[in-house]
Amino acid sequence: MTLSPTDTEFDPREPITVNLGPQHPSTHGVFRLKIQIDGEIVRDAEMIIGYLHRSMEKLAEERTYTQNIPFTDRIDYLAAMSNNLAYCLSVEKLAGVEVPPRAQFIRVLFAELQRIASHAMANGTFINDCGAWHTPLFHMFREREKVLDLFEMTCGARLTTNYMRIGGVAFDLPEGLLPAVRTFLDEMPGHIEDYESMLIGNEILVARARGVGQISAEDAVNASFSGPVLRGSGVPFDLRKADPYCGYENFDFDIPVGRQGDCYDRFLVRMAEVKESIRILNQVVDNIPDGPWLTDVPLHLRPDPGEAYARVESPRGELGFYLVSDGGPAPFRFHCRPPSLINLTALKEMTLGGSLADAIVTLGSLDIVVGEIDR
Amino acid sequence: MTTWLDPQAVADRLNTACPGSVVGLNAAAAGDAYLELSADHLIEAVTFLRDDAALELNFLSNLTAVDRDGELEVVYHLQSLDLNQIVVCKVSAGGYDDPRVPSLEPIFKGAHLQEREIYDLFGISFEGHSDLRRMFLWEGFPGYPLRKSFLQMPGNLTAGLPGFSHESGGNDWPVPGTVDERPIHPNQASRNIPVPGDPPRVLGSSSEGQA
Amino acid sequence: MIPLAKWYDLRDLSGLSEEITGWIGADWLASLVSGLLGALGVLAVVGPTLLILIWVERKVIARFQQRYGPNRVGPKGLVQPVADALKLVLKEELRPRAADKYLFLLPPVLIFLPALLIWGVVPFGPNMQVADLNVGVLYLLAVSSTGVIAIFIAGWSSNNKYALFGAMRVVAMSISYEVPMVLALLTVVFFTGTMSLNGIVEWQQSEDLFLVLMLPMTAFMFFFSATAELNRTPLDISEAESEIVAGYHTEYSGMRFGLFYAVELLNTLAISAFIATFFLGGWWLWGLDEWVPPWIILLAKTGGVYFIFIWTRGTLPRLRIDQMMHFCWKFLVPVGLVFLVAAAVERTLLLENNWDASIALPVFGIINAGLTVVAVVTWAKLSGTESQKLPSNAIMARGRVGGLRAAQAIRVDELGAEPVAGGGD
Amino acid sequence: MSDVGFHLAFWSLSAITIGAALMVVVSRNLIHAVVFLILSFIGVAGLYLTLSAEFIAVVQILIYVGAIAVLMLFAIMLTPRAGRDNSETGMRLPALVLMGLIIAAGTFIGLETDWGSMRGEAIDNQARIIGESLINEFVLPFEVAAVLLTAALVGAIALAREDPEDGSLHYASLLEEGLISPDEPSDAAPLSGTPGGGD
Repeated sequence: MTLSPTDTEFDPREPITVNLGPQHPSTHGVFRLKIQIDGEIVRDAEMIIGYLHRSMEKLAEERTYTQNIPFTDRIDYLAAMSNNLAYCLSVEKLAGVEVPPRAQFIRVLFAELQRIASHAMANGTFINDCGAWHTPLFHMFREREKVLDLFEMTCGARLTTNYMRIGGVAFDLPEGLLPAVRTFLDEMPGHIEDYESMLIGNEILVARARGVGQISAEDAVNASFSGPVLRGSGVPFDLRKADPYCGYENFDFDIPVGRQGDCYDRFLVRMAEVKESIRILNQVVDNIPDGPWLTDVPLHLRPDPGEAYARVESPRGELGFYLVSDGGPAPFRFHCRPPSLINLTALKEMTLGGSLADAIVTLGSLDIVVGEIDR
Repeated sequence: MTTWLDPQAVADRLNTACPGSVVGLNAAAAGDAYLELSADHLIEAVTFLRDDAALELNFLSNLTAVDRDGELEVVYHLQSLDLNQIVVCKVSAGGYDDPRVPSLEPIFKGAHLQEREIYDLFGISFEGHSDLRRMFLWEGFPGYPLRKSFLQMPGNLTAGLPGFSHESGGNDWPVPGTVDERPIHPNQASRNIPVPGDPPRVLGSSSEGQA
Repeated sequence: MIPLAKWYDLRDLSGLSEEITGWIGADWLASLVSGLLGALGVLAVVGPTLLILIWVERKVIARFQQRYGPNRVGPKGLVQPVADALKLVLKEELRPRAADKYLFLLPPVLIFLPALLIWGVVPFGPNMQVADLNVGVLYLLAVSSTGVIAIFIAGWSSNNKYALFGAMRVVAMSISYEVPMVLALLTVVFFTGTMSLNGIVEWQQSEDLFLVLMLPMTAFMFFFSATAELNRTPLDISEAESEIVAGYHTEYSGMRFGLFYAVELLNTLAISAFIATFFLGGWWLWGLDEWVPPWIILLAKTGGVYFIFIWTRGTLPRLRIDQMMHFCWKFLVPVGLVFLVAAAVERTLLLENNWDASIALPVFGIINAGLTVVAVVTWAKLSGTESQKLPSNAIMARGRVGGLRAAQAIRVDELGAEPVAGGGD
Repeated sequence: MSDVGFHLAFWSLSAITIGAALMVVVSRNLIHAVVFLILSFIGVAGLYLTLSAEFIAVVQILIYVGAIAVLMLFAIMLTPRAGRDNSETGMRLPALVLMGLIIAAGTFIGLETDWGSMRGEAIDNQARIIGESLINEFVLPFEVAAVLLTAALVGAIALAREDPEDGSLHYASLLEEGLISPDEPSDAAPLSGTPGGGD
């Protein structure tokens, strides 16, 4: 223990080192944050990662393009659909594959459902990090469960869906899915009202999260932040609007942004994004066309030599896949741009000078997924 | 829709601002087009790209590296959020022994972790990086796993899983159709990737009747 | 007060103990036996209540959280706490090698003593009290203050930084929150003019009102300070799960942990009983206590207060330690002093002028309620930073997409002025 | 209470008090010493109880155990070397001589004094009597003690408060050092994360 050192020269002002993680209730996985604290004030923070490193980028170089789709599920296991989508878009861009319109709608449907599930999880655990006794978390889990039920209905899996395919999706929507989605969409606004009446404007939550882990818009852009973290700082950058894919340009929705880039703003942005997702989903369900859901793509796809970078707005931010092909059956280089990792860039600066409790709240508000950080 | 900038136009602007910074470009197709910068002038060039009013590429969207069988190159995706345009820049880092590139961290804080990752997995040193240490792997890990030569590196690493390697005849993957004669990368050949033809595939071509 | 009951009268079990001690001749033996009987009686109530409480708390919290809660072991999961206790007993008790050998074993036992001793002054009925001390209020404070030492030793001897943080936090917190707690109790004592708990109940009975109506702010102060002393959400920073794992009992396993857990619930129940006694009339309920056993009335009120404890735990996030301290020293203590003076003035006026209590007390109650409103409104206006007063909603971009310039445009739209870059609070 | 119970209580409490006090001196570990000190305090409180002085007993626990001992523990815990046992010092012999003299003097006084025992009714409402005598008869000492304590409080605050310039660790000094900068616009120092606002 630092407090009772055996050496005689002891500086009482020397900060105490505390390891948050790799096993800790609020590090959201095997993530380790080494904090130097002085009383309760954080003087230095260093993150130590790699406990979940599976070297997916190397593994993917030795699997065919189709075989790599299940890998992407495991990158961000809380938003498997978005990862599937980003990877498939990238391969399609590389190989020049056209996607039928029904598949586009199905992709948007599941990407937005996934966003609701992921944001529910993020906000629930965030409130937990603020010290709530799991109640908001369980409420949000309830909605996430409903989304996962829809996934299970469609592709049999709940978490690692492996549903998107190069050129479309694996299966057509099963009978009864759209009515189920409609029911979900009808119920959801009421649930959101519940959360808002419970959480939004809650004095303790405001006291804990307002002004904590603040980052300005300039710094957020400079640190390559993306997703709700960037939008929490007030920058209205959303790839669904800025660089539409899968026909997002045809849907009517808005980008919520925060006021000053603190933890509370990120929480509010996620809350508002769920509402926008519901708006998109309503339009998807109303307008989904009939037709094929998958184009003819060779099982062992061999794109011409070249490279492609395609990205989507995943729940955590800009998720991109950079693929290089040498004409072989497997990608020559497979790189995932992990929003969770890059959003951690300024973690030290955001936690410095705050208290230990603030550091936890800040980490929670960044909504990291260790599978995506380590890959 | 994000505009993929024409590398030629960007190169023209760059050449007037900091001559010698562009060493090559590929304007083949959108998405595939890139600009090759010289490592010596990288900092000035990227600073110019960030500050130039017409380009305003102030968001480092992606930073990665590619091992072109012995030649390492670093790839930057620079984006402008306001003007909604993106350009791909590449810098050659040199061969396997001591690859080096100037760090972009002084310009983009966002390069910090991505450069650490590249250093960890490719062994490219980013000069001027504030905290260049291995990130996922531990200090002293033998070799850099994402290099194509990784399996030839020290550490008693063998290719493939026992019983599945190409040489031991473990590849019993049923491959329908004709064999594609195009060569494949030796690293891929050593693993259980079949050398397939293109099997007939009709899934999804009609709206009913599928597995 | 109702006359001393027959020994078989359920309304007042003290008759039973009187009867039994009557059979024993020797004086000192009789007092020993009656003391033991009282202690056994309290244990007999408290032990099973504890097991039921674990079930109740889990079940109620589960309902808050849209779950079923325990429902497998026994009917409605009622036997679940017993199963848990058995599991804890059977578990291996680990002691870190670097922990202090003797001190590490002490706290689970040490913390249990005050948790049981505190029940000694709870008035279950007019004559049902293990010891009717005339300094009952002070006894309550003295006994509850010793629990801190056990927590402290637990945190220090574990040789674990999380445990140490928990201990440091708990000591800082209990020292601070003891002040408003004492102030709240002093206000009650000033108002009723007695330090005996039974006396306080009898005052409420004679004046025909609950003290919470007279002193709403004091009741809140006591409740909030008790929440801090009990380490319950929203003030559970000493065992804040998301920050310091489990605080001072991080290193305890098996039944040692079980004792900490049991003590937490026991103390919560005891404090609920005290709140019921001080502010909700204790065993008295407008004459109903003549027909229903008074101890059942007390337990019912205790259950009500306990439900509020569960409720706050189930709904509120946790405050940060500095915010807690601010709230204690900048709000509770000054307001407590104001109410102390108010109570003293009111009681003096009442006694000196021989006013009719049935008219004066409601007037005083209204004055105190007004003071409460003024205090709360003033605090709400004065506390909080500028950024905390920002509206709680996200701004909609309304079609704007882009980077810093778009962000600036949105801010200008929203705020109508050039915002300060980066904000600040 | 009859004699048997009283004697039982008195002797066992005395044994606890003296034994614990002895352990305070003998124990080499500072924390152990404080824990024994607490036990000793509790024993004294028990002795007050046998004298029917409930109020004093309760106050003894409240102040000595609940406040003073906790403060001692707190101070010791924050002392860097508290976890280590005390080592031998060269002061053993002088201390032994001094202790011997004190014990001899105490024994002499104890034996020579004519201990008269007082039997009387237990006072029922001690708190009231103590309170009345404090503000009537002993009002001057009471006020003097109050002023002294206030002065001590102010002095302690003045001592414990460090100047922000000397690199102290408090929040205000962090502001001074520029480690945290709530008010300055953040474009002056890139990525200067603004800390928790709090209130």
